[in-house]
Amino acid sequence: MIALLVEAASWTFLLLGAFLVLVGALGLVRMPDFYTRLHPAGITDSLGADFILTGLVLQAGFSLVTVKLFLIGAFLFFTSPTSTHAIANAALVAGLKPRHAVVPPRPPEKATQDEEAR
Amino acid sequence: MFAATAIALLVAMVLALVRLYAGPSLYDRVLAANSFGTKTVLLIAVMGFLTGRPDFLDIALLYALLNFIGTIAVLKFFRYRSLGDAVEEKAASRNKEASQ
Amino acid sequence: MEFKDAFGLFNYWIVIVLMMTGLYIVVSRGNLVKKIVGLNIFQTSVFLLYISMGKVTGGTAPILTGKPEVFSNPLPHVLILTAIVVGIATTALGLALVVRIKNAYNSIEEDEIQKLDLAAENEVDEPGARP
Amino acid sequence: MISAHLPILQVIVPLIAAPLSAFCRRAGVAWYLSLVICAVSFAISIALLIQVLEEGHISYLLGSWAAPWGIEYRVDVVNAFVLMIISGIGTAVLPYARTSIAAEIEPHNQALFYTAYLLCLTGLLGMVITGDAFNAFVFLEISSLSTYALVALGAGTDRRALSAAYTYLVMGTIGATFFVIGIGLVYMMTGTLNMADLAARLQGLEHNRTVLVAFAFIVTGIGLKLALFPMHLWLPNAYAFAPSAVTVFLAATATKAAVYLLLRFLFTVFGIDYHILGLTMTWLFTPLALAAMFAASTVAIFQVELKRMLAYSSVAQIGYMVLGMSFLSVTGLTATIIHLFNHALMKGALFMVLGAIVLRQGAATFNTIRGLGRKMPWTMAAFVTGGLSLIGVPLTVGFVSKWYLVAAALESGRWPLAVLIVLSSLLAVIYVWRVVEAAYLEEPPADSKATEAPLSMLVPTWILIAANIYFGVDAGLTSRIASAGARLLLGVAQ
Amino acid sequence: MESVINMALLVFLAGTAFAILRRTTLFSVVMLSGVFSLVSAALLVHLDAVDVAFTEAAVGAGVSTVLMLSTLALTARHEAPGTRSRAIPLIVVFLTGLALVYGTLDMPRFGDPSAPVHQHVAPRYISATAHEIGMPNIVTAVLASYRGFDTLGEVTVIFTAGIAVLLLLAGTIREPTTATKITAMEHHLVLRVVTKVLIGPILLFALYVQFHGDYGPGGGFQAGVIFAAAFIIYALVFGLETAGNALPGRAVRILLALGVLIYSGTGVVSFFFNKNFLDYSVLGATAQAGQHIGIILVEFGVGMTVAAVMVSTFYAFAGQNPPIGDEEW
Repeated sequence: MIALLVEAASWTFLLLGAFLVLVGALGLVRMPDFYTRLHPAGITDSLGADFILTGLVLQAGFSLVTVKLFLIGAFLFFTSPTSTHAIANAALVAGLKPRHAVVPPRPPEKATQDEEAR
Repeated sequence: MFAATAIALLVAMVLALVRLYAGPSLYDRVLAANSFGTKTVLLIAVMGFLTGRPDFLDIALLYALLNFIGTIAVLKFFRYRSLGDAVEEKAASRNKEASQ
Repeated sequence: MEFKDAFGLFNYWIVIVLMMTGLYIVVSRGNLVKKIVGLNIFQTSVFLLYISMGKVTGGTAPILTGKPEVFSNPLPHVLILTAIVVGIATTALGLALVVRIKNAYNSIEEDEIQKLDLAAENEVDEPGARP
Repeated sequence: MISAHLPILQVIVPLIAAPLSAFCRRAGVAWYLSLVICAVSFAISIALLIQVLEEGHISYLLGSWAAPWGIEYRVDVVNAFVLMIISGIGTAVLPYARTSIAAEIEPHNQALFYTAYLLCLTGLLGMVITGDAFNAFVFLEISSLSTYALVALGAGTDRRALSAAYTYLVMGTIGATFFVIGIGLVYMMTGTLNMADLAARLQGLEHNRTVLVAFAFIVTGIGLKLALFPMHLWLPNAYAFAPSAVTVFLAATATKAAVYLLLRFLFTVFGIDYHILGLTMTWLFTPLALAAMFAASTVAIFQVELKRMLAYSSVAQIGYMVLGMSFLSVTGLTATIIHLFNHALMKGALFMVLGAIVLRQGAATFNTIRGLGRKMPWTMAAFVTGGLSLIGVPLTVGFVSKWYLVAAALESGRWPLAVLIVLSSLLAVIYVWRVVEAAYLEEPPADSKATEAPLSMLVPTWILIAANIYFGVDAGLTSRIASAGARLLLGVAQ
Repeated sequence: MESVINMALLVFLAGTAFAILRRTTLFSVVMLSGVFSLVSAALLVHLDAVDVAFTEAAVGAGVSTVLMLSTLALTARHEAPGTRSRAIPLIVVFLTGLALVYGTLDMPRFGDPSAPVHQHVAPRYISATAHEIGMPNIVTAVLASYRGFDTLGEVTVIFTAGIAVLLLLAGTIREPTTATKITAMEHHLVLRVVTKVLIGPILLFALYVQFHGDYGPGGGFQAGVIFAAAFIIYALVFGLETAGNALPGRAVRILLALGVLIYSGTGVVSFFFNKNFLDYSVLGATAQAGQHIGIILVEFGVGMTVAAVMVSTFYAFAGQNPPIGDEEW
């Protein structure tokens, strides 16, 4: 009985995680501008990854594998937000303007994407 | 069930590659590469369970570590144009040039 | 050669396509860094050839787990661990040479370097410009 | 106790010496260590040769694992002879290199130069002595990587050394990867990597297409390493712009090890009766060898820089070795094996002379050697003797190998080939004469302050020249070893 | 299901290779080559080559990307349009490919258990490792003991590469003058804190991989790369000079040589017991214990040399002062 419950819980976690990762990836493609894409990238890294990892932990039960899964989770917990922060900071410092800047920019040109920041 | 997650991850990786290819600005590409890396970590973990040999997770952990280092190296590469000690004024002039 | 047979070789054919892409990049492109990336692809696909010959359908990784299981062949894995090291050693040496060539010629395009060499050679027959 | 471990000591002694020399801060200490180690490895190779001449062949199991499972060293007459050539030349080059390197390489690199030199020696020795196909690839890579670094060190005097080293790296790595693909395909069909075991298991796979393609890839890969005629583009620049001491060592040993590897794979692994072997020999190796002999020699005639001229002449000489191989007869193979030794002596001495000229004049071109006959008498005398040996004048080693080559051509009934061999020697006369004429018949420029090369360079040069003459006159020992090796490779009764 | 993932990953690889062929911005070429080696690592995991996937991921995605990036920082960022005719390369490549495809016709089918490869030498490794060496990971057993001399050759290759890079680049390393006092990433507080937190676990993970090599995927080479990765990230974030204080160039050069000496020293020890080179059975009380000790020592030597080579190569590349002016950039 308990095994069935744990099995079902891990499936839900896995499916939820997979769904979130898909949503994040879709958001990454569909979002209009760099700064808005930071959000979906964050979804996949944080929530999506955690759900999938917890799903796997439930599958693995109490063993060395769970320790490794926990280590991966902790590692991702530290590195994903940091790298997303670093990318956003680098973009801002390099002068990449958000598309709809608060300050009224020169007449917003036709729907050209944010200028090439090379 | 693992297969479904694996396929979802594969699709997500393709989408990340689309952004990597299309991404107008460089930072979109770096963001796409970073999320592509994270998804691969998850794919390797799930594939470990799919084939019933879960002790492959070392590779996933290694890849999470390297993905972080790769992203930091790329950012430093563009910000200071050298992975060693860059002189501050050189970096300042680059921002002016990068943002025109 | 019915389909099941051809399907069995499909794996090797794609590896051969990868090898030839790598070789083509090395042979056709003039940029020195691009050549090294091409060399990398060529060598990585040779590794895939070795490893896919060692795989047994239904076999698992050659790590003993006590249970009697079918294992894939460990010998290609050992050979490729050595070959990967050779690959990264060649890449590191090639990149160091590219940096030195940039310092000496101020260009990393093979055609420009040849032009500079020819110019230096028939300018006057001195032994070659000092770096 | 020691004599039981000779085969492994041959490779391990320089291998352990390389990291030790990396510890030395000053070039003098590193040079002294390398000299002692090379002398020891030369002594080991002579002991091995004697032991092999008595016992036939020695087998040494690494890690005491039986042959096809572990790695096995098989030393027989052929590779003992090549080992002796490589370590002999390595020992002769070192006293010469001391002053030549001090003049041509930046001071901070000189200590590490000897580490790279020892690693190159280790790679060549390991490649020649091993009886395992993949182990040969690993040590081939060790020698190649250190050779690329050694060639690039020539950038101290001429920046073109860098692009030459880069081209050499790209073509060398493509060659090595072709070689690995060949070994992979052969391993795929037989399941083993030990050469003797491979030969046994390949007997049954006569008309297997994968083995055929493996044969083609192995030959192409080693051909690239060997600078066989169409694939020799990297050699002239690499030898011309490398430091002189490096050119001496490479010209005399690197291509020899590759020729040996080709012999080993063609005759021991695939065997004489492999159906494609006869075809490749007559339709591929003979024309390529002839093309190498003629095209490379003619190009050599028009060269301005002497080092590049001798590099093209090396490509021609490799053509001789491949021609000898393509006769598939005992005399032909004897010609190839003995030419390995003779060519090492000839080219070693000639490049040493050029190194002395570079030391004194800054460069070895036709206008810097004008009138050197009087200024540097001993050096130019050595060049003349070496040139005569290159042409194949009697009483020199060159004549011995030409003799065996012509004998093999006549024996195989194709007498036009014998005529072509003699004709190509005439081409050699032309470019040797050009140098002699420039050195002796022209007046030295008034302000030339060229003085005789230092003793530390003259002595090794003249040792090689003396060997050139001695083994030309009394070729008994070398031809006995070469014919024993040839019979062994062809599987003919001893 | 297995062959679907197999095919998907292979097509992924071919796509990345073609993308690399077409891209002219060198930066995207380097990133794509990182993706290429990452996907090939995933494929290797799928083909049961776990140790190889571990190494390929560590080398391909980690070290070679960082090295290529530092090379790009010192050279150019765009590939000049090719002027040479593409005809000859195409013919050469097509003929070689054709020869290879002709060669595959007689090959045993992919994954066919009756292939000669699985009949001759490999079965002994699989069956004998349990009692002769007593180690679960057959690949490490074969790597370090049965074919231990190949691995000594491998360590010498990586040592040669380290020496060659030192020979080539040591001359032009810029001495850290006071002018560069402002180390990079000075004001990236978040990065500096997180890196400080992560350095510890990374080094611990490296040691785990080093000594866990006998039981699961891992071993000397992978551990060396991870150990070097920790120092590379430290140098990236805290600047080359502070990293130089932690692991100075001279110490790295000594470690470089020490690893090879440890490996060959373990081999030489067996001479004194009148056994062949690299025969570990004499090192311990029983033959099996000796194999364990020998393999651990040998892997330790590999790890030391590989870590030292990767760190010294990174120091050599990152220490160069970029010759090109900003306008070209």
